[in-house]
Amino acid sequence: MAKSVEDLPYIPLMSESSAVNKTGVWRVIRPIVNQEECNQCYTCWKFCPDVAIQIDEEGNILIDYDHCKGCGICEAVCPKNCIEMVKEE
Amino acid sequence: MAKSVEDLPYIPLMSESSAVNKTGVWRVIRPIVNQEECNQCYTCWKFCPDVAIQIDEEGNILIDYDHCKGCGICEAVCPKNCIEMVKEE
Amino acid sequence: MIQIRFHGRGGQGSVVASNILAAAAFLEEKWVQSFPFFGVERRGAPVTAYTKIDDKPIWDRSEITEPDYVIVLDASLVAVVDVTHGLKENGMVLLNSESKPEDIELGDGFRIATVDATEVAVAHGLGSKSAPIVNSAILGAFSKASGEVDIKSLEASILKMAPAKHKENAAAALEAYEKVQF
Amino acid sequence: MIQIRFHGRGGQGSVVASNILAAAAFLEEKWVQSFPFFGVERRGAPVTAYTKIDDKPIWDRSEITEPDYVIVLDASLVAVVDVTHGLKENGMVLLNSESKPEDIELGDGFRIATVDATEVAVAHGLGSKSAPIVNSAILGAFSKASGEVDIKSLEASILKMAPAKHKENAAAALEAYEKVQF
Amino acid sequence: MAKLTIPQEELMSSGHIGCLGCGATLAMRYLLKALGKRTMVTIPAGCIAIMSGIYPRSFLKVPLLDVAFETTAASASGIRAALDAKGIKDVYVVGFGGDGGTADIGIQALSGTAERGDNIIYVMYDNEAYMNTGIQRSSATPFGAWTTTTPVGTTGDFKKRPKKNMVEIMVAHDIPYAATASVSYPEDFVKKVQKAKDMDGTKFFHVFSPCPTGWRFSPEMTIQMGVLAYQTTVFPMYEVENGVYRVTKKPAKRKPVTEYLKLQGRFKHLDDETIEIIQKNVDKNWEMLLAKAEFTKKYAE
Amino acid sequence: MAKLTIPQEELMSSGHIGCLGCGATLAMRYLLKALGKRTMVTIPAGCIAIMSGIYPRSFLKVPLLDVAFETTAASASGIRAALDAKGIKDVYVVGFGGDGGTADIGIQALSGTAERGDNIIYVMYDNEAYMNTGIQRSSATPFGAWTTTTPVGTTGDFKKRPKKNMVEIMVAHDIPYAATASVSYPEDFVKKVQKAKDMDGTKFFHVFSPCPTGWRFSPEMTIQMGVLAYQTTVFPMYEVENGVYRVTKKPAKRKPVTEYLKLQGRFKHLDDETIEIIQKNVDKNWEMLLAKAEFTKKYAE
Amino acid sequence: MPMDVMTGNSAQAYGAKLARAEVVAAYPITPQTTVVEKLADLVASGEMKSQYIKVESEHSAMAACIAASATGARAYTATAAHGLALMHEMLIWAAGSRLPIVMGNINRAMAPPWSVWADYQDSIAERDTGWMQFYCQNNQEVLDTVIQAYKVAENHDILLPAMVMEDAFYLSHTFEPVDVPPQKDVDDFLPPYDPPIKLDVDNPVGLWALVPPDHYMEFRFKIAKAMEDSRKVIQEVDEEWEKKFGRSHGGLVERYRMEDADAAIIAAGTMSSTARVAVDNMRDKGKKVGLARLRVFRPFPYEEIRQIAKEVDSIGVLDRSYTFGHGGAFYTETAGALYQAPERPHVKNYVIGIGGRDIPPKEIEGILEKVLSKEDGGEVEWWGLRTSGSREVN
Amino acid sequence: MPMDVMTGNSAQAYGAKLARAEVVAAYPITPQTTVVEKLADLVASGEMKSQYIKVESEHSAMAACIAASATGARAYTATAAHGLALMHEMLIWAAGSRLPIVMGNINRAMAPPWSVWADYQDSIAERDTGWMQFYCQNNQEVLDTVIQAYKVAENHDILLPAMVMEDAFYLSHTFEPVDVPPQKDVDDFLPPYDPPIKLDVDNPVGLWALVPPDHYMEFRFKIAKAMEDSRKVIQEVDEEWEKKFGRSHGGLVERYRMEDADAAIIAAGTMSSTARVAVDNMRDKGKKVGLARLRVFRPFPYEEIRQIAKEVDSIGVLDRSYTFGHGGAFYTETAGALYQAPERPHVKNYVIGIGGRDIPPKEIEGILEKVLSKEDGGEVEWWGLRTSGSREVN
Ligand SMILES: Cc1ncc(C[n+]2csc(CCOP(=O)(O)OP(=O)(O)O)c2C)c(N)n1
Ligand SMILES: Cc1ncc(C[n+]2csc(CCOP(=O)(O)OP(=O)(O)O)c2C)c(N)n1
Ligand code: SF4
Ligand code: SF4
Ligand code: SF4
Ligand code: SF4
Ligand code: SF4
Ligand code: SF4
Ligand SMILES: [Mg+2]
Ligand SMILES: [Mg+2]
Repeated sequence: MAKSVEDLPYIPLMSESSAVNKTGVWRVIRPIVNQEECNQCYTCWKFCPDVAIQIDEEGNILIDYDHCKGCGICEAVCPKNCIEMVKEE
Repeated sequence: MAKSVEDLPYIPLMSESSAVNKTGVWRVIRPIVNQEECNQCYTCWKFCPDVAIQIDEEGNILIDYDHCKGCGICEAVCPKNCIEMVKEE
Repeated sequence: MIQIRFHGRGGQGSVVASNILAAAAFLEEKWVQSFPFFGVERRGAPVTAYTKIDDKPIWDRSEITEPDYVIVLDASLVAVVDVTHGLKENGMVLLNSESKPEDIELGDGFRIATVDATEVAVAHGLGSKSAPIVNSAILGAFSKASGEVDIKSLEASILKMAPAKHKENAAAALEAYEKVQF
Repeated sequence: MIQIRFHGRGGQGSVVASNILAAAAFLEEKWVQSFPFFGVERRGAPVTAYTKIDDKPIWDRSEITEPDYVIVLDASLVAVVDVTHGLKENGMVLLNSESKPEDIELGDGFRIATVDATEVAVAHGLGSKSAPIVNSAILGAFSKASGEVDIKSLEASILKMAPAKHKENAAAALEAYEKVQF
Repeated sequence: MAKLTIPQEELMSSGHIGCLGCGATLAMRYLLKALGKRTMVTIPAGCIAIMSGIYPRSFLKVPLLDVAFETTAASASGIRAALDAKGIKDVYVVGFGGDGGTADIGIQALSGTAERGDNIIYVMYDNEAYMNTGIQRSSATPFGAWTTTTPVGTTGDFKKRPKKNMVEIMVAHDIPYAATASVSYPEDFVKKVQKAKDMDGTKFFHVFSPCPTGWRFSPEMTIQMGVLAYQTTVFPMYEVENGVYRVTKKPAKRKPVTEYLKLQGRFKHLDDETIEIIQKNVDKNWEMLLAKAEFTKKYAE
Repeated sequence: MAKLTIPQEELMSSGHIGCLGCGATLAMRYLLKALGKRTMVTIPAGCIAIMSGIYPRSFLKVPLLDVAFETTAASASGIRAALDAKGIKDVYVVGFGGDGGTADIGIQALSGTAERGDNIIYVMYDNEAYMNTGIQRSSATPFGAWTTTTPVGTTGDFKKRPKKNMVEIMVAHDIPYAATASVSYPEDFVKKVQKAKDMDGTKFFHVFSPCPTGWRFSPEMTIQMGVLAYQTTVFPMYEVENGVYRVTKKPAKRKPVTEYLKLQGRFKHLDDETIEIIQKNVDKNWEMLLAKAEFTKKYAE
Repeated sequence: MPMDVMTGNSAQAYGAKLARAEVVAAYPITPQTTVVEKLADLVASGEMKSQYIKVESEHSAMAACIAASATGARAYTATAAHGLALMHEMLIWAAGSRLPIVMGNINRAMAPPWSVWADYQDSIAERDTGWMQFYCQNNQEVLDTVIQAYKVAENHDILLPAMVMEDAFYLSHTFEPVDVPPQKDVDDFLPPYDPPIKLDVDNPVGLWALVPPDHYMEFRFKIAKAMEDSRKVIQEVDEEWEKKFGRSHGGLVERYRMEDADAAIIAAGTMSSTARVAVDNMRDKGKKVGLARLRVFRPFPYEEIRQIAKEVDSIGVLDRSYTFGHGGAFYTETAGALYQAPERPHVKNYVIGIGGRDIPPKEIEGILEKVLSKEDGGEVEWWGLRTSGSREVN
Repeated sequence: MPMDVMTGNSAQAYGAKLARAEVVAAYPITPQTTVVEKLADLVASGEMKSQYIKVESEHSAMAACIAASATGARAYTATAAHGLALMHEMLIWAAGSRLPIVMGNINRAMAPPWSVWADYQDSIAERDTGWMQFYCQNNQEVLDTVIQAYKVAENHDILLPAMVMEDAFYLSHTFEPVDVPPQKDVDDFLPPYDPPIKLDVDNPVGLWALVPPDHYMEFRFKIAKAMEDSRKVIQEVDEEWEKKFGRSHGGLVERYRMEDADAAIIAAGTMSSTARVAVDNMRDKGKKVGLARLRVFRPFPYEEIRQIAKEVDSIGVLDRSYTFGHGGAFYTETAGALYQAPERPHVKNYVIGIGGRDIPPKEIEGILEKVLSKEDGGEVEWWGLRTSGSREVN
């Protein structure tokens, strides 16, 4: 929301993470990981330009759908072909 | 002499040769050519930064004292040592 | 003055659509003005564009806040953008959707039209299923549903201004013109 | 206010001389101002500098057009520059020359002083015969000939400000102080 | 859990507004992984400058200074000087600019910084055109490419001059380290950064950063594009340390350039003859690179 | 009358206001002899810009355009474009800038011109500092030199970085011709200009132009200074044609650098150790140059 | 009725094409980009015969234009905001050189913070450079003014460069009807560029020189004089244009519904376009208000401004920029010009639309109300500034 | 009595040294050169502890200062004319960034034609950039103002950059008495730079951002407000300086013999130094004239100017620059400020000393005579312009 002049700092500093931008709304196709087949090589994690793939404590791949834009890189690079891109509804 | 605004062109173009600058007045030492010994190799002519050495129709070296600043290069480069620098009065 | 707002995604051609619509109305001797919402949106991000149509020169250059029509090029946007914001009482929303108008829930007080522009576009070789170029199709539908601009003018304008595949785009518009439901 | 104009050649140190003179007068609790004529002169080309000395702050920043004194660092300039231009009635010209004042022909209405500053400079190892650094020597001569600034102040000022060979410069000034003719 | 091949810490945030499949953001992501938290980054105009989205957001977790388009290197020099003045020695200063911001409008500042030997890391993420403003030619646009200012048209007006060779230019500046890298080979990139980061002087990285939007390919192909550039040696992987060239990755067999070109809309107008020219140039450059590596070997300390 | 070794026609006038023994003016004089009357020259700020003295004088007999300090190459490009627009093909366009105007503040414009391949001749007259403003360091100031902004002082603050290598930088721009020359070898310079002048694209000349005022030597020594720079290979004579290096003059026996350094006031503070460093660098550069000439030979068409 | 529909940036490009610009040197920047792209298209398709130098920076763009113009070629460029600012030194150079270069500038806000939206700080900050400045209100005017600007600039009594301004997005990216006149008619209107002096190997002179204090002032006076004389020429050229093409753009100051007005606003660019609607609305309510549009800011139209002071009691000057430490430039210069006028209407400065804030007609109506009422509350008011107490503005 | 004798450029350098500038980034240009040389000497001799970046252009000089200042270091540079112009974009950047950089500018005429002499076009053309501008009349003021400027600029209510001007040669190369205060006293006066926000790995934020129309205007307003507030701070800092060092430089506008004056001239820089002599001479003849020296042009001292309008009947505004298309900037802004004043003295613009033309006291006396007589003859007069009919001026 737009702030009034009194509520703004003296300079427009960037103090908030861009993670508040929910870029997941851009997505028209959605990556779905087949955890069964995943061998946890993390190739997908490595190449995601949106930092939208996380590794959980067990070492599993998690897709952050709030930010994943659906570029399809993870699908393209997965050596196990265990990511599938499906149309968003 | 300073010109009035009406007598000046619309832009300050350079239309006069710099030869009107009599840079000879800068000179404190003067090159004197010993024409006898000169072999007309034109080394002095070649290296004069002030274009102050001319070659006349007979092929003789002429110093243009209106412009020669007395740098002494001609003396330094003359292979015949036939230029001498003498103090100006 | 008639005011139309477009919602689409960066790269989908919403701005081109707003211009083609303006050019079509212009062919009908209307005064027109169209422009994008001035942002820095990248491909995929939601974008907005405007078209104004009037019988006299349009001097007002401010943004459209109360449109007569809203055209949504990508139905998935409905979930993330308030597409009906400021829409005039009894205005119309035209959606690219497989659904029928009556199945769309967007609120009350305005009309709804739908057309499966994606299907039409893909059928005419305009983009792929996942990245269809629906702008011509949806304009064809708009012509019919709104009655604000003749399909002939639209066709002429598409033939002149489409960045590529002129004929296919014109054909898609004609087909969508027939298929729109409202 | 006393106004002094220097004539020299680029590279000979006329500007430094004008500053040293000012600094010397400043040591005598005078207000001073010195500056070069603002040109783009290269080494060898004739240059001009000014010094003003007064008992009160000097606000007037314009050029000196009517000097009380003219100091000429290089006698050959007399042939090419109108060194006495604007010189005040009964003003003084101090020349670096081997000649005696009475042998100098520069016109009437002012005093002439001479000193062989070149010889003095070279004797103290300041530059070479063809490129002597005469500015300290000529200032020493000025001190005596004009009486406007004490040789002690001048010496102190030279010791502080000469770009190099401080002692030699000071000694040259003292010697020229003794040798000047007027 | 397999061992990660690059550091896990993420110093670039999600939520940035780069296009789908943007290569440039990967370059930033890897760089910060290699350098860690005690890093300051300065960024000129370009796609990378708007990645944060709008005020008050930042897509980096390290200090970030937005600067004017042409000033990246001078700004990095300024940051370094300030840190030096304060006695802060353990912070990396990075200038991170696009090909336009580096090889065109920013080359003077960069040349100055390199000549002075200011102790900074400069990264040029190369998407081979002015992308932020909508795909205009830069000096790094390769020969043959369509852009909106080399629009082919009816007169065949595609880019006619070769890509400016920034690594060579920087090597000519007598800097301690210059290297190419690619977002398709993060391990190689990270390794080079870690090798160079503590050298004194100006370090330069030229990072190949495919751009689906500008090159006209489908976003999922970004990594593949870098792989093909490498395999065709359109964009070889090498480093130059104090004048000594070393090819850091050498494709077993070089693929023909068409394999790379044909996937991109920006090259679709090219006829066989022009492709032949491109192939010849790529061949020659590759050969020269190998020769330099050979002949400078002996200067390696 | 002996045969003249360079053209007789003088297109530079006497009466210019360069210092006694100015090398820079010789560079201009020879250049115009080589190119002839149908030449247009553009000149940035620097000693060369004030050579004419004051309004309304010109020290050249060819059209001359004074331009802003950093714009020489862009200005030359503009002149060329105008001539092209008018269909005038037989006029040479020259940008003539100092080392500061070329290697520092003007390098961006030059890099742009070279990258576009604009058909001009660029001459950098190198007096190794900003002389017009009174001897401040430039990127072309050699390692070890005193200038007013590297004033040695009590902290040994002389120039610490090597001279920027403009020929190498320009070669990296893939231009058809780049060469060194020296005012002490006018025949060599004239020959190179005449060889390159009709090539299409950007041609670059780096001309050694000793400056008695700034280097602190006696004006009659100007030519000797260039000779010593050549004989010590502090400044070697070579050309690079489409990437192929050729040493155009090779001293029979290389003299030690001290013979060159000791004559100049700007080096008088140097101790033996520093001179040793200089000697080593000169040796290395010379060796590299010979090696490049050797290894690029095969690319000569 | 116009013949075509296009953006302001296309109109710029067509203006340059119709003017037969011989050399184009330009560098992209939002929101000017589509000008350079359109020009590239026109050249690549062979429709436009120009040498197009794709420079590496705006500084070089202007440098190349200067050199080309000095060599006798008609030169064109376009830029915006930071690009314009980067040219600053060269702008002063172009004017000092007396070269009739024409440049499009798409008014955009200056960073930091980055902003790509409409704001006049960029061109206002060039008010001291010696360029003529035209501010356009629609795309037709953009196209026409590029051509008119060459005619004024190349007049041998003038020989000064000119900028043709468009508001970021409000014109640059706005698609609307534009009549593109036939090339032949434009050729009739605008003869080839033929400067009195140029670089020429057959008549070699040097251009520019070192000019000491004895002459510099006189050359500067000549520039001042040329700029004064341009007032008349601008007026005449616009009239000639009207005769030939059937439309005028108002000369230096366009007056809208100023008949019997009690109050007027002074504005420029698209703000004045929208202001017409506001004035109409007010007139509909019986309020006697009018609009004076600053089409030209350099030369400053002080006579026209003084004329307005004769007619109304109250003036609001709208500025889409602010000069820190004094006020909006349109305002301070208007007040400066009015100081010498015998009449002394109430004058106040409204700072509005900064950084692209949208300006609907109702905002301008609000200002007009205030101007009519001569309500005071300070010399300068930031209209629509979001303060803790303020109403929501768009 | 002062303690030392030095040029204005040495005074600049000592000002920077005494202010303990931590980062210096500068590029040489006549007539500023001796500033950078002096700084190099001070650093090379170990007297000054600074990181001195010997940049390749003025554009980079300012870019480096901006980055250094954003990283929390006190930054200094100096330039002149073309160097200043080349920084233009960066000047706007520095102000928009709210960074308290201090810069010396040696006012020099702009090319073409080349001129190295005194003229204010360079800094006047930066009046819209958001920098404070101080114009000095002697070398003492130069040194003192560099230090004062940091104190004003770094005040947390201000945080804006400042330029300290010297006239080419008239100060830069003129040797005169200057008191160099002890470092300790200066340290007491000027605490270390401590910005509210800076680049810091331990507290990582991003500086600047992309700001759409919803907030840009508000950030701009904050700059406007800071610049307004600087008026008071400038005044206070000069007063504090006087308390500590025994000399004031007159705050924003220095008044000289304005008591009971009928007529006054408004002038700046060394012109006003010489004008004191002219005023004295006139006063000696019984003419009631005074001088108001614009020490500060940004922020524009409109209150002080309006005060003068209350006191005198006639004002002559002297401009050492001319804005083509309107008038001298000191004049147009003075007239603009006076428009809102209740009093309405006769005001006229004298354009004088352009391109370094020397200004002896008698010329200013001539102007004072004219001002006193309210003789009209046009709004603007180029004083000393050499016309075919004119008397020889120097
Ligand atoms: C002085 C200036 N000129 C032009 C621009 C406009 N501009 C912003 S980003 C950009 C292109 C950037 O290209 P590049 O550096 O390659 O980065 P990319 O956008 O491709 O990531 C341009 C031209 C600007 N901001 N400043
Ligand atoms: C933008 C700008 N900055 C600085 C200057 C001042 N300046 C004029 S000439 C010069 C030095 C020129 O050095 P170089 O190019 O090496 O030529 P040289 O004087 O040595 O012949 C400088 C710094 C200028 N004219 N313009
Ligand atoms: S689709 Fe793209 S953005 Fe989404 S997780 Fe996969 S790589 Fe990341
Ligand atoms: S790339 Fe495929 S196999 Fe590897 S971690 Fe990702 S999903 Fe699993
Ligand atoms: S002394 Fe120097 S200037 Fe004179 S003729 Fe000899 S070389 Fe030329
Ligand atoms: S160099 Fe000597 S020998 Fe040769 S021409 Fe000159 S004077 Fe004669
Ligand atoms: S245009 Fe290219 S570089 Fe820019 S954000 Fe999009 S993909 Fe990345
Ligand atoms: S300073 Fe050097 S380069 Fe400049 S004119 Fe003098 S000798 Fe020539
Ligand atoms: Mg890029
Ligand atoms: Mg030089």
